[in-house]
Amino acid sequence: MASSSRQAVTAAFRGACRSSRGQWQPLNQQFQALRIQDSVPGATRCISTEIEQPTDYNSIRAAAEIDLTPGASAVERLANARPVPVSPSYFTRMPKFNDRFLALERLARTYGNLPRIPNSHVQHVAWQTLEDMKLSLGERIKSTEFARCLALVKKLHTIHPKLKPRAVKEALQPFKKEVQPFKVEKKEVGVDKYGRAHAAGKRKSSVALAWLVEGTGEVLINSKTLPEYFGRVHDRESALWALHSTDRLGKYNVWARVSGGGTTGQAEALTLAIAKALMVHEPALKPALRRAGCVTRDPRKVERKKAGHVKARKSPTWVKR
Amino acid sequence: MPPRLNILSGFRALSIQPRPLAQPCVAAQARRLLATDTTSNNASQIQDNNFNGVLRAKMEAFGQVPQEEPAPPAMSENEMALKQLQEAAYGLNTYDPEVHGHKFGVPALPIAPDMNHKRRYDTVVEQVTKLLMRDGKLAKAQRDMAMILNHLRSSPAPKINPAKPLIPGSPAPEQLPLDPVGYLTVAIDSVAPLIKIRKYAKLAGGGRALELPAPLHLRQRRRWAFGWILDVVNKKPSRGSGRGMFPTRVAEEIIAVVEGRSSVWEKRNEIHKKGTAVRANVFSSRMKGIKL
Amino acid sequence: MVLILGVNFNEHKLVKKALETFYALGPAKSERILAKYCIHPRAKVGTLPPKTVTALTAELSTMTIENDARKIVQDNIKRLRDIGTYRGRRHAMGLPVRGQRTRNQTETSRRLNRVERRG
Amino acid sequence: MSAPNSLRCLLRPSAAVPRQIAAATWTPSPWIAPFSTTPGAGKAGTTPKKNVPKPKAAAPRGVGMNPTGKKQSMKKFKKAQGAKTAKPPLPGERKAMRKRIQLSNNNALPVEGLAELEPGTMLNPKNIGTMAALPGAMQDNLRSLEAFKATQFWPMFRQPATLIRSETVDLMNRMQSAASKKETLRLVVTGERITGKSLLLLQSMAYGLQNDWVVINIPEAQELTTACTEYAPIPDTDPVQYMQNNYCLKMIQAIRKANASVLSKITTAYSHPELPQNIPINSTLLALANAAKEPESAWVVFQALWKELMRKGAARPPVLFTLDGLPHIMKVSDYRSPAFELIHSQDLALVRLFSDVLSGATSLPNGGAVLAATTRGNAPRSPSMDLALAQREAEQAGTELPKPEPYFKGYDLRSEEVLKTVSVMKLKGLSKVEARGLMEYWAASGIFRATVDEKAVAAKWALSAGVVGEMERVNLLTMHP
Repeated sequence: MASSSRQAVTAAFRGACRSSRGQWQPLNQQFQALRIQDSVPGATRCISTEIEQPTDYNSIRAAAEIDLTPGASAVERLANARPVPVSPSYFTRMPKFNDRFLALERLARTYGNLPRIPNSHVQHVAWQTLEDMKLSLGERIKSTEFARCLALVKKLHTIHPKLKPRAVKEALQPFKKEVQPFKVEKKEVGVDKYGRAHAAGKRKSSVALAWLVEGTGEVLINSKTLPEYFGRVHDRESALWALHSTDRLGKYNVWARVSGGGTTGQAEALTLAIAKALMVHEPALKPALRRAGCVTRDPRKVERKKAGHVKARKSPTWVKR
Repeated sequence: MPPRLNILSGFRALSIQPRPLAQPCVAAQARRLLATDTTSNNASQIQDNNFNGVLRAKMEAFGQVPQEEPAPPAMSENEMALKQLQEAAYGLNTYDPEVHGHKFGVPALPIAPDMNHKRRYDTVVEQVTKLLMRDGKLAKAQRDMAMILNHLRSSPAPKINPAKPLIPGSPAPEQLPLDPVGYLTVAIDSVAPLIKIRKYAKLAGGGRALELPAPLHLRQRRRWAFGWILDVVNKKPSRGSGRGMFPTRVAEEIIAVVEGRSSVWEKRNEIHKKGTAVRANVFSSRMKGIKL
Repeated sequence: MVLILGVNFNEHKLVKKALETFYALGPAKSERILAKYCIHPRAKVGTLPPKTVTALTAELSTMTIENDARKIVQDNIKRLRDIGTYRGRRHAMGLPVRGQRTRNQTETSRRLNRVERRG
Repeated sequence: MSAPNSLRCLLRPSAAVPRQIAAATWTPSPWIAPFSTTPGAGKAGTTPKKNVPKPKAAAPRGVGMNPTGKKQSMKKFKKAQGAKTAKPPLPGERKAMRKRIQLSNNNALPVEGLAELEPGTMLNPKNIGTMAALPGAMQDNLRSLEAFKATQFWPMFRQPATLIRSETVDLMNRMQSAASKKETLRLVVTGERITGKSLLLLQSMAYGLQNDWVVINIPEAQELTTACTEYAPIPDTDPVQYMQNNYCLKMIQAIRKANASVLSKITTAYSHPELPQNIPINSTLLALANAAKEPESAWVVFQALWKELMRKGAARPPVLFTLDGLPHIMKVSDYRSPAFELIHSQDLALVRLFSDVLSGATSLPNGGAVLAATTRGNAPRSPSMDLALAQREAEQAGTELPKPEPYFKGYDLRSEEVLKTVSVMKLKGLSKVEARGLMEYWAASGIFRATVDEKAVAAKWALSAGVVGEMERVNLLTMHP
C-alpha cells in the first residue's frame, strides 16, 4: 500500500526514483534535475548559483523521502511539497553543459597550479566535437562556449599525469570520444619460436612482408629466388641492402611476399621490410641501418590527377585567341 | 643452427678470466666470447630447444646438415642474472643495446658513405648515368653505363696527346683501363669547361644581350662536358647493330677525349676563349645595379 | 641481275618479294611457289641456281598473272557496265562501288575505278 | 692583349712536358704566373716542340659554329643528323660486328699460376672450384666449332678460362667411361637461364678435342629449323627427308678445322663412288672432308664422313656430337614441303641424324657422347620436351612421373620419342666453393677489386643465388667495379 502510494507520488512529479527502501539511487535522464523538497518551515529556497552539491553527478541524489508516516496527514504533506531543480542551471538553455562547464571551472581554480607537462608529451586524446556533444547531451550548445570549455579541458589534461587528481580525470572523461584512435597499442615484436622475425615494408604502391631467419643467405620472394624475381641487379641489391650494409648477407635467410607496384617499388619495399625484421633480431643495428637509408619509409607517391588538368599538373594547351 | 664462420666461435669453450675493462666496445666483444649461445639475447628470446629442433629439421630438408656444434645449454635465469652482475662489475650497462642487441658485431659508425643505398654508386658514374637516361629508362641507362665501363676496361691504354693535356693529377695512361671509373672521371674532368657564358638580355645595346663569363661548379662542369660528348656520340654512326652499340660509341668517344682526338676539346677552348673576351663586360657601366 | 619472266631483279632482293611484284601474285601464292621449289622464305634472288630460275619462269608463265589477270578484271567491269548495273556505273564514274560515303576520302576509287581499269 | 693572356689561366700544363725542362727554360714571363698553367697551347715557346703536334686551328667557323654560341646548347633531343660523309656499312658488316667474339684483352692482368687445361684436368674432382685456361690451339678449334658465344664475358680477360664445377667433373667422367666402354652417352643439359649450359657443352668439346675425339657441334639449332638456310628434298627417301647443303658445308668445314689432327690420322675404309672427286681407300678422313667444296656435294660428303666415323673397329676415335638449343628441334620447323605442309624438324636430315643418336636409335660403335643443351633465352615453347625432360628427371630421382595434360593438344609425339631414354643433367647454382674460385680468378684478373673473403663471396652469392651467369652480371656488368 505504502509503496503503491509512493509510486503514485513520484509518478505525479514525474520523478525517477525507483529505489527500494534504504537505498539511494542516482537519478538520471532529464528528470533528475528535479528534487522534491519538503516544505519544512524554515527551509530556504536555493537560489545561489553555487550549489553545495559536489560536481559528481553520480552523487546527485533525490531529496529525502517524503515521510508518509500515519502521524502526519499525507495529503497535507503532499500539498506542501514542490519540485525544486537540483542545479540552478536548470533555468538556462543548456543546463547539463553548463553544469559540466562550471564543474570544470571549479576544478581549474582548485588544481590549475599543478605542474604541467609540455604539449609534445601529452598523450593524444580525441576530444568530443561540438556535434558529438550536442547529440549526446541533447542541448543546443553554443560553439563559442564549447570552445572555451574545450580549452579548459585541454588545459586540465596537461596536468602531469602522476599528479592529476582523480576528480580531474573523472571530469574529463565525458569529454573524450568513445573510440580513441590514438590509443592503438603497439604490437609486441619479437622473434617467434621458430626463430623468425616478421616485418612489413612499403614503398610507392608496393607492400612487402618479410620473414627473416638465421641461415645461409638464401632468399625466396614470392617463392622465386632473388635473380628469378628481380631481373635487374640494382633491384636485388636494393632488396637486400639492409643485410648488405651491415655485412649480414649469408647469415640470414629471407622469405618474403611482395605485391603491388613495379620492380623498384617492390625492391625498396623489401628493403624496409627486411631492415625492420633485422632490427627485431638485432636492435643494435638501428643506427647503422638508419645511415644506410633502410629505416625510413619513403613517403613519396604518385601525385593524383586533378580535374581540369591533363595530368597532375599539366594544363591542357590553351591559347588566348 | 647454421655453421658459424666466425673465428670467435672457436673460443667459446675457453674460460675467460674476468678483468676490469675500460671501454664498452671491448666489453661488447668480451660479452660475445662469454656467450655460449649466440642466438640468445634480451631482445630476441629464442633459446628454447624447440627452435633448434625445427631449424635443424628444415636444414635437413634443404640437404645441408651443418657441422655438429655442441648443443648450447639453455641459460637459466640465474645464470643470466649472474652474467649481468658480472657485466655490472665491469662497469657496463647490462641493458645497453650496444652490448646485447646484436649477434655478429655492430658495424663501425659512421658506415662507409657508399653504404647508403641512395648513394651506392660513384658520384660521376651516377651523374653520367642520369645524363645517359632517356624517357626515364634508368635501368637501360645503368646497363649502358656498365657496358661503357667494360668497354673502357677492355680497350687498349690511351696514347695521350701532349697538346691536349689531361687534368693534373690523373694517373698514368697505362693505369687507366684498370680503373674504368677513374678513366671516365679523368676524361670528363679534362674537357669540363671552367666557365659558361651568361647573357643579360638587351643590356649590350641595340637589343643585343650582354655576355658575361660565369663560373661553374664541379657538377655543372661535368654536365656540360658530358653533354658535349653526347652531342658528338649522337651524330656518329654506329659500326654494328644491337643494343651494345650506343655504349660502344660513348666509350669510344671517351677514349677519343683522353687521346685528344675528340672535337669536344675545341668546344672547351671556344668557350674559354670567349669567356676571356667577354670578361671586359664585367665592369661595364651597363651592369650597374645588377647583381651578379 | 637475275631475269625472271622477263623482269630483271637485283640479286639482293628476296625471292618472295620479287615474286610479289607480279600483278595477281600475292603473299599466299608466292609462299606456295617457294614451297613448291623448296626455296626458303629468306632466300635472295642471287642465290637461286639457274635451274630454279628457269623453273620459276616456267611456273609463272603458266599462271594467270599480269596482263591476263588484268584482262579478267577489266572484263568483269565491262560486263557490269554493259548490263547497265549500278556497280558498272559507279566504276565508270570513278566513284566507290560498294556503298561507301563519298563526302571525302575517295582517293582510291578515283585512282582505280574506271571501265578500262589498269591497276 | 689581355684576352689571350688570361686565356692561359684556363689552360693546363702539358702532361707530356717533363717538369725539369719546364723549369730549365723558365723565364719570368708575365704569363707564367704561379697559377698559370701553360705551355699546353704550344704558343709559349718554352716547350721543346719536337714531338708536340701542332694544335689545331681555331674551331672551324661557319660549320654550325656561329659566334652567338649556339653550339653551347646541350639540347637533349636533337634531331639525329646522321652520318652524311661516312659510307654506309656493307651488307653483313653490322651483323659481323655484333657477332664478333674477342677472346683476349691485353689490359687485364695475367693471372699468376693459372693452370692450363690438360686432358685429365676436368676428370679430377680435386680441381672442382678452380679455373683452367684454354690452351691457344684449342681456342682456335673451339672458335671454329663456334663454341664461344658473343654474349659471354670473354673480352674481359687476358685469356679464356673456364671454371671446373662439380657438374663438369661428373660429365667428363661419364664421357670418359662411355668412351672406354665403347658406349654412347646420351644426355640433355637443362637448367634455368644462364646457369652455364652452353659453357658445359664448351667444356665437353674441350675435353673431346684434348682426348682425340672427333667433335661435331651444332652451335645454334635454330639455324637449322627457322627456315633461314637452303633446303632440298633428298631423293629416294620415304618419308621425304631434306638436306641443308649450305649449313652442311659450313659444318664440314668446322669439323675439318677443329679435328684436323685426329682426322689426318684416320684412313678411309670404304670407297665412296658417289663423291664428286675420287677418294681412294686408305686416304685420310681429312682428305675426305676436304672433298666438300661446293654446297651441292656437302651432304654426300658428310654422309661419307659419318659412315667412316661410324665404322666399327680399331683406330676409330670416339665421337662427340653436341647441339645447343634443343627446343628448336623438338617442334615443327618453319620449312614447307612442296605440298605446302610444314616439315617436322625430325624430317630435316641433319636434325634426324642428331636425334637418332640422341634417342639411341643409332649408337656410336666406337663410343662417344651426344649432348644437347636446352636454351631459355630465345626458345620456342616445346611442351613435349618439357614434359619428357621432367619425366626423365623424375625417373632419375625415383619420384612419381609427371603426367601429360589430358586436354592439351600441343604435344609432339615424335619429340617425346626422341627423349624417351636420355639422361638429364640439370644445372643449378654454384656452390660457395666454386663461387669463390670464380671470384678469386676475377680478382686476380684485376676486375673484382675488393678482397675476396667469405663475406664478399656470401654477398655476391646471395645476389645471384649462385647462378653462374648471374654471378657474372653482378660482378662483371656493374656500375661499381
